[in-house]
Amino acid sequence: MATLMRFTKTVMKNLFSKPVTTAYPAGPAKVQERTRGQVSIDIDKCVYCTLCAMRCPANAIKVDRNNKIWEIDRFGCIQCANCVNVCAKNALSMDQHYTSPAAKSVIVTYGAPKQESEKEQAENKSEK
Amino acid sequence: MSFIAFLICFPFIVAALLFLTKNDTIRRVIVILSAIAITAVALIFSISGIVNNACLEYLEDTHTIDQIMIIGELAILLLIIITSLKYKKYFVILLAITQTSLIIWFEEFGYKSHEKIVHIFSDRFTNIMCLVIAVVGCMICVYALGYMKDYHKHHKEYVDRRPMFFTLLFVFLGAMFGLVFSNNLIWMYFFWEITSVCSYLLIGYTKTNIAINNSFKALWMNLLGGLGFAIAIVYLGFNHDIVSLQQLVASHGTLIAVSLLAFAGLTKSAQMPFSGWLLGAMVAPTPTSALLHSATMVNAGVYLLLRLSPLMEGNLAGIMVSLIGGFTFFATSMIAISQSDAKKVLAYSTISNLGLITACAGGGNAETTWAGILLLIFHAVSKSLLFQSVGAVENETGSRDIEDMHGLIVRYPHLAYIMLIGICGMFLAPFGMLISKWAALKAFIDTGNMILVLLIAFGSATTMFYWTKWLAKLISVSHRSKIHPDRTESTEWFSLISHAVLVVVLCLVFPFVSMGLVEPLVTEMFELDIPVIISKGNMIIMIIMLCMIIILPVAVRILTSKTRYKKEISYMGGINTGDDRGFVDSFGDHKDMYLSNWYMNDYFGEHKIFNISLWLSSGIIIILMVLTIGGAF
Amino acid sequence: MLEVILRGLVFIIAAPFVGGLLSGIDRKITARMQGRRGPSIFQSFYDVRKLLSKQVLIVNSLQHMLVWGFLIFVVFTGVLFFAGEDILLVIFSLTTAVMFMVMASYSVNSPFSAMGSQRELIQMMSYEPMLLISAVGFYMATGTFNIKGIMQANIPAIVYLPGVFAGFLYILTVKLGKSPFDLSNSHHAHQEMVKGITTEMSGSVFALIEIAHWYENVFLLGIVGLFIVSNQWWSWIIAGIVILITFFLEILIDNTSARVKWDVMLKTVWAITLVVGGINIFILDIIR
Amino acid sequence: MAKLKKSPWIIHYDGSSCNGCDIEVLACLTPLYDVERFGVINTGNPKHADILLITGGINAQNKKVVEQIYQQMPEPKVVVAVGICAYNGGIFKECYNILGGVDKVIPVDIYVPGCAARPESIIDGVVQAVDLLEMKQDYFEKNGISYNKAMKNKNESNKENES
Amino acid sequence: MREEYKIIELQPERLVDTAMRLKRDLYRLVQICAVRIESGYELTYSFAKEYEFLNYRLVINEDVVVTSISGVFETAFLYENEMKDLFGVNIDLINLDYKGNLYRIEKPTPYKE
Amino acid sequence: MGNRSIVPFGPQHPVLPEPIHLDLVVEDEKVVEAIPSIGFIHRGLEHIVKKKDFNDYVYVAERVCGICSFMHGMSYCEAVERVMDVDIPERAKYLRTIWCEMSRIHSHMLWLGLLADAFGFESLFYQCWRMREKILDMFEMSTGGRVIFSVNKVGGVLRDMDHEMLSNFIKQFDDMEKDIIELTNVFLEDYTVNTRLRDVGILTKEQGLELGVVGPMMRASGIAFDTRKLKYAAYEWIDVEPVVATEGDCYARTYVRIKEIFQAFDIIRQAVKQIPDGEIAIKAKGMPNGEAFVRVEQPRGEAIYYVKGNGTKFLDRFRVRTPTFANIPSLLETTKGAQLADVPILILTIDPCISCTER
Ligand code: SF4
Ligand code: SF4
Ligand code: SF4
Ligand code: SF4
Ligand code: SF4
Ligand code: SF4
Ligand code: SF4
Ligand code: SF4
Repeated sequence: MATLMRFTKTVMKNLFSKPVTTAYPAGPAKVQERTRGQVSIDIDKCVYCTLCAMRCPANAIKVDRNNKIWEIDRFGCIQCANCVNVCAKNALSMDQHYTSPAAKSVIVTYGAPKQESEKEQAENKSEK
Repeated sequence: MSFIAFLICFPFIVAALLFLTKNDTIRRVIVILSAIAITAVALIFSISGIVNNACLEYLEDTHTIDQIMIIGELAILLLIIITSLKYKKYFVILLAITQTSLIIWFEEFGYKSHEKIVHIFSDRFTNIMCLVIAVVGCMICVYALGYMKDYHKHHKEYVDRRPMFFTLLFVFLGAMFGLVFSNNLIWMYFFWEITSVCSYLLIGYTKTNIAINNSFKALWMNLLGGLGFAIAIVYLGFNHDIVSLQQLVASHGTLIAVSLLAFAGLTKSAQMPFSGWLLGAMVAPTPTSALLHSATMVNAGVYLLLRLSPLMEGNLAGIMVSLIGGFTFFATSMIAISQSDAKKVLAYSTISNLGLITACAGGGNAETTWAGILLLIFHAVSKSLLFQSVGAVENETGSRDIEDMHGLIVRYPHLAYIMLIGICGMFLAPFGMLISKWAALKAFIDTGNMILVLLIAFGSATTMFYWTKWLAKLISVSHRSKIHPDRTESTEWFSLISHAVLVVVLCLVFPFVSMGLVEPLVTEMFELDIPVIISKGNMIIMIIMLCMIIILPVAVRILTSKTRYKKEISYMGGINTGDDRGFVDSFGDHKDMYLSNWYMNDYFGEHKIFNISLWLSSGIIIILMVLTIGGAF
Repeated sequence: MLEVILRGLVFIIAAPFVGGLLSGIDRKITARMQGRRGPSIFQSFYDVRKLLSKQVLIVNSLQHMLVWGFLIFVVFTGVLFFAGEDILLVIFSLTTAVMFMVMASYSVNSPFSAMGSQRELIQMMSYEPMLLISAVGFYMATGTFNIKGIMQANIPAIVYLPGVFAGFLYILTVKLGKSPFDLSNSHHAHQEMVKGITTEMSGSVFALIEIAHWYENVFLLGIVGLFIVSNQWWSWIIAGIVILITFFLEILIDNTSARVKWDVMLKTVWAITLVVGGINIFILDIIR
Repeated sequence: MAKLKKSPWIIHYDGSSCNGCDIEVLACLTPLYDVERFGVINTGNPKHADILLITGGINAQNKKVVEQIYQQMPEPKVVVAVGICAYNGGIFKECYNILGGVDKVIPVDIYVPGCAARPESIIDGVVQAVDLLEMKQDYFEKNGISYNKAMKNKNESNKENES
Repeated sequence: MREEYKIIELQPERLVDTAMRLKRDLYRLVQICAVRIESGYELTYSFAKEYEFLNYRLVINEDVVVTSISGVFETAFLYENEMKDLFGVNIDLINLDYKGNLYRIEKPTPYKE
Repeated sequence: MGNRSIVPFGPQHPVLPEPIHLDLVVEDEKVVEAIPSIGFIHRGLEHIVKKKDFNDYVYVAERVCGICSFMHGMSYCEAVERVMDVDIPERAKYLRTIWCEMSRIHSHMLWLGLLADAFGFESLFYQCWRMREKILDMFEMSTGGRVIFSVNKVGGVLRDMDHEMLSNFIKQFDDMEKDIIELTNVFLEDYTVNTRLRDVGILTKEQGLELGVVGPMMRASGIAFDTRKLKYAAYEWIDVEPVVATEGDCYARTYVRIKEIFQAFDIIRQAVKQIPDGEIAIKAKGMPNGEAFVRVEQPRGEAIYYVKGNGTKFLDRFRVRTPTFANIPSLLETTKGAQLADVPILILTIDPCISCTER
């Protein structure tokens, strides 16, 4: 039953229909409602209990209970959402958008000292 | 005349001298001097012959010579009988006795037109042959000086019988000269037998079992051909009163005799059912092979066939010869693919090339004959060069396996270059083979011989395969291979370099060779003006191609002088160990990488093709012979 | 003579553009057949421009020389062809060119490169008879090996040589390195040979090979055209159309078949050569 | 200039990834993401490649392999480390046989985060890498020495100065 | 509901015999697993025939030499090399012995401590 | 050495997305000997059970391999649940089954694509992967991840699929099935593809048993065995018969996998029909103490999980014997006498997942 060029039909159909290729990066990235992008924190809800840090399988989160600092190494996070699941205060959630590639890791710090807003601190990895 | 007499007799005299010489230095002197003498005489004779367009014929009282020949033939018979008895090869004795008695009987009783014929003659063709034999043959003798010294250094197990060896070489040369100059078929037959016996003795040189067996194989096959020759002589003498080659060529309609002679030619040029002997000849020291494969033995066969080619146009003999030739060309070039022993590859390629020449001869028209003769010249020189270089490499590295020639260009650059030239001379456009293929293709199309067209088309593809892979092997460069000291003897170098120069020069002056030599010859043979086979424009293009190849290395160096290179080891999946010769294997150790050519034994293996080809070609011969003989009655 | 030189020059200058564009179009059509957008049709030029600007890693300098030999002989082949010289000579020149390529890739002593060159040789061995038979066919159909002469024929060669043409199309797939016969160096998909004969070539050395392939492809499609043209002007238009159809067909075949193994290739190519090409010339011989 | 921009060829090597990232790298080639529209070809041969896409962390056995592949790429070249594993060993960083991220053995230019990095991220990474390639090419042409080597030399001399 | 299976204690000397018997009865080797325990190792050789699942358990001291069953079940060589390299179990006569280079790790026998 | 070449195949090699290495000894192209070497991806992840809470170890387990990550996560959970003797809610079991079978479809499509790539059929490769993207979208819709899902936990699953989502999936599957039939027929019927698959790498039933091959590899050699007949997840309530072929060559293995795609569609349909409402997880109390084996049928075949706990939150030993590990020795057998061109195909027909083999 072997036939030559059995694939012709599909190939010709493809040739004369529109390609399925996304427009990305010109267009938007495709995400779903449940997409796990990156972890975000509502720092006001956080009580610095360190549970998330303790249960993070990749050790991406550091929580300083005394100085009230919550810090995440974005490039160290494996998007498992374990922290989101364990946080009793529901301070954490998963964004749909994900961290952009970069030459250096992005380590984000929330909380004290004083300023509540986020301060991005791009550290050279070799110095880390 | 004296020149011819010199060429025929002098080698025999030298041979006798050498037989008595036990001293290396004296032998050296004798060989070199006589080689120079023979070459010089042959050059003067042939070139003056060619330039003056002289066609010499000699009529003379030959009674004494005839007597000598009869004695000689009896001597040969005796020799065969004694050795055969010693090794219990009775079949051979039967063959030898049959044909010798046939000839002697004929000479004594059936020789009617004894006095009237020309016994010795020379024309362009003999001149060409004479040049080939002298130049290539003598250089091989010189080469043998150095080679045999090394050979016995490496092979202590064999008895050093060098006097015998050199004697045979020179006898061989003398016989070859005799063969080409003879017009009388009986004389020709006599020399024909000498070459058979000489090759038999040379092949058996080492006296090992295999050598003995192979030598007998060569003997019986050639005797079989000789038998054909003898029958043809008798047949011609009785029925047509023809005893000379010229008479034969001039007369038409002696199909049976032509077939028989062609049959003899096929055996001598080792065409398909009789290829075995030439392959077996490989066991002999390399100069033997070089001699058998290029200047002498097999050339005797194709010489005869080419001589006969005007008689084979479009008849059964022609069909037989061209079919066998074409078939041999294709079949043996396929087998050559599966061989890795360099000498064996060369042997198959000889058979294959001779197949092409044979096919050309069998084509029986001017164009193919033209191609055949040209190919004969190119082949003789290139093949001799190749055999000698393989021999030299073998003496250096202890192996003649092509696989062991990996990266030869780094280890023994000079030898490698010589070998490269030889291989290119064999097949690469614009060299020898190309031209002949071209003419042959055209001629066979014109004569409507489509089977041969196909055979040539396929055969040239397979030929290309085995040569190219050999070529590639030579130039494979791996890091850190070092130049090895080259201890090749000076006499060997002399011969190698002269050959290489000869190959290149021949290629460059090929248009002149063709126009000045071969075209008039063919015109003469066929008594018609041959058409332009390769136009001038095309010849110029070919010369341009050749020049391109020669200039390329220099040109590229200039072209790329500005490029910034970085040397980097070759890719092995990321696990080379340091250089590009090894990698980390599955057990974490170093393992040498090894690259081998393809041999495709399952498809082209000797065992797959050889026997089938034997049956097929025997079939072709038998059927066509039967048809010929049947048709005559 | 002047005309010959002129034609040669036109080929030398124009062929890379045509060849590069063809390869770009090839990639675009291929992409669309696979349902994706694909690169720009000038992609091949971008690639070569990049390669020319990159650092050259070589294993030995012999390699570079041989690659140049390949390019020069391919160009020479094309020049001979478009200058209207002898077709046998063209074929022999092409063979020489490929031999240079084979040696270049073997000379580097690298496993995949060496394997690739052996495969390239097999490919050559398989298509060579058909190439020669095509030349024979042309000679039989038009009475000359001379390309200029063939183009002047009263009746286009294809009329006499339908079988040979079919056979030629078959080996064209081998020659263009298209699936199912992309054994020695695959442009698409991955293969066990890594990049086959080009594995060890980088930067401008590799660019030379790409350029040589452009020349080669133009020349090969030229042979396709040679089957069609006659001394009628409109035959040139038909030849153009046939070339385009052939080109498309090759892309289609490329996209609808798996790479076969060398033995299948050798057997089928030889069988096709023998059956289609052989029978064609036998018949031609009889009716002549 | 801009000779490289339109034709970045990649080679992909799987360090010690879990495959997640590898199949996403492959997914980039397929019709939906089709990186060939940027001229990207997955060559699989270091000598043809401009960008080394490497997934997974470094372990004792693949260390040399990664080094060698990098070394066999012609200048200019860029390394894109795909996935968290390639950044610092990811979830496996505590394993006994993980030495760390790719930067343990070769200089990494771009990190693409994500465990399984999404194809869109990988495309972003490649796009960034292409810009870097251009920069390195200019540097290479001007100074005749590869950017990475120059940086390395500079770092070393800095270190010497410090000490 | 879960699959039922057996764990059978076995003396190391009986291992090869048992393997041969199982092979004769058309069992296949499913896996071999080592666990580090105080006194040495606990090795589990699992075999199966259709849906039947048998586990033979060897409890051995550190210095006991276990004979390879790779002569009986060829596939065993991978498991055995692994146990040898990662746990340091003494296994003798493996038909394809990688001699510690199955996984070329820097730290020998990481599971042994 | 005669006319044999010794060639390193891998670890970096374009047909090998994952590093594996073979020392190949070939004659022309015929393989005389091939000795596999692994370890290029060895991480030692089994070892970190001693450092990670057994609950969080799920995230490590699912990264044993990114292709059937779901199955790894699930099997680990099943093993721990067995040690702790918890019985998870039925709905969770059905959800696991559905995801399992979706993984199988995606994995087999992926494999078909790679196989096509290995025999140089690029467009077929693209077509397979294009189809596979649809499954990945469904994964992302239901779990939030394309390849790593993180939906398993000890005691159940983390995400639910509501009725609407499930029926949407079923509808999409119905559409896909037609396309997949068209696509897979190319594998089964195209001439050139057939030359590459038929009679290549034959493994007889006896050899199969002797070498202990598993999964489609085993079933293609005529051994009717499918771990899904055992009781795990919701399979005890599902009709599933092993797909068997008898030739034992690459074609048979392709055939088996293709049929399994359709079988998976069928299983999902059954599961969606039967799935009960209810909880998706229960709280697992206490710490694991004791040992357990669990066998599951992954796309590549039977995988064995072994867990041994000691009553703390750190396990004593976790071990996974993945299907590839069992299948690799068959390479020794099948590559012999094959051609170099077959090697990638032979490597692929065991559908290797080196990541999980070396862990
Ligand atoms: S888990 Fe709850 S109780 Fe414990 S530290 Fe965090 S907020 Fe406080
Ligand atoms: S998250 Fe890491 S550091 Fe924290 S408890 Fe778990 S393994 Fe330990
Ligand atoms: S998502 Fe997972 S890896 Fe990322 S911070 Fe949360 S627990 Fe850590
Ligand atoms: S678990 Fe929640 S509350 Fe506790 S530190 Fe983390 S984010 Fe803050
Ligand atoms: S980053 Fe995550 S998905 Fe990628 S290789 Fe590592 S564990 Fe696998
Ligand atoms: S971290 Fe994620 S994206 Fe990166 S390699 Fe692993 S699975 Fe792929
Ligand atoms: S076979 Fe392995 S390397 Fe290849 S795509 Fe699958 S997981 Fe990745
Ligand atoms: S080897 Fe098989 S079971 Fe293991 S992760 Fe890969 S696909 Fe899954």
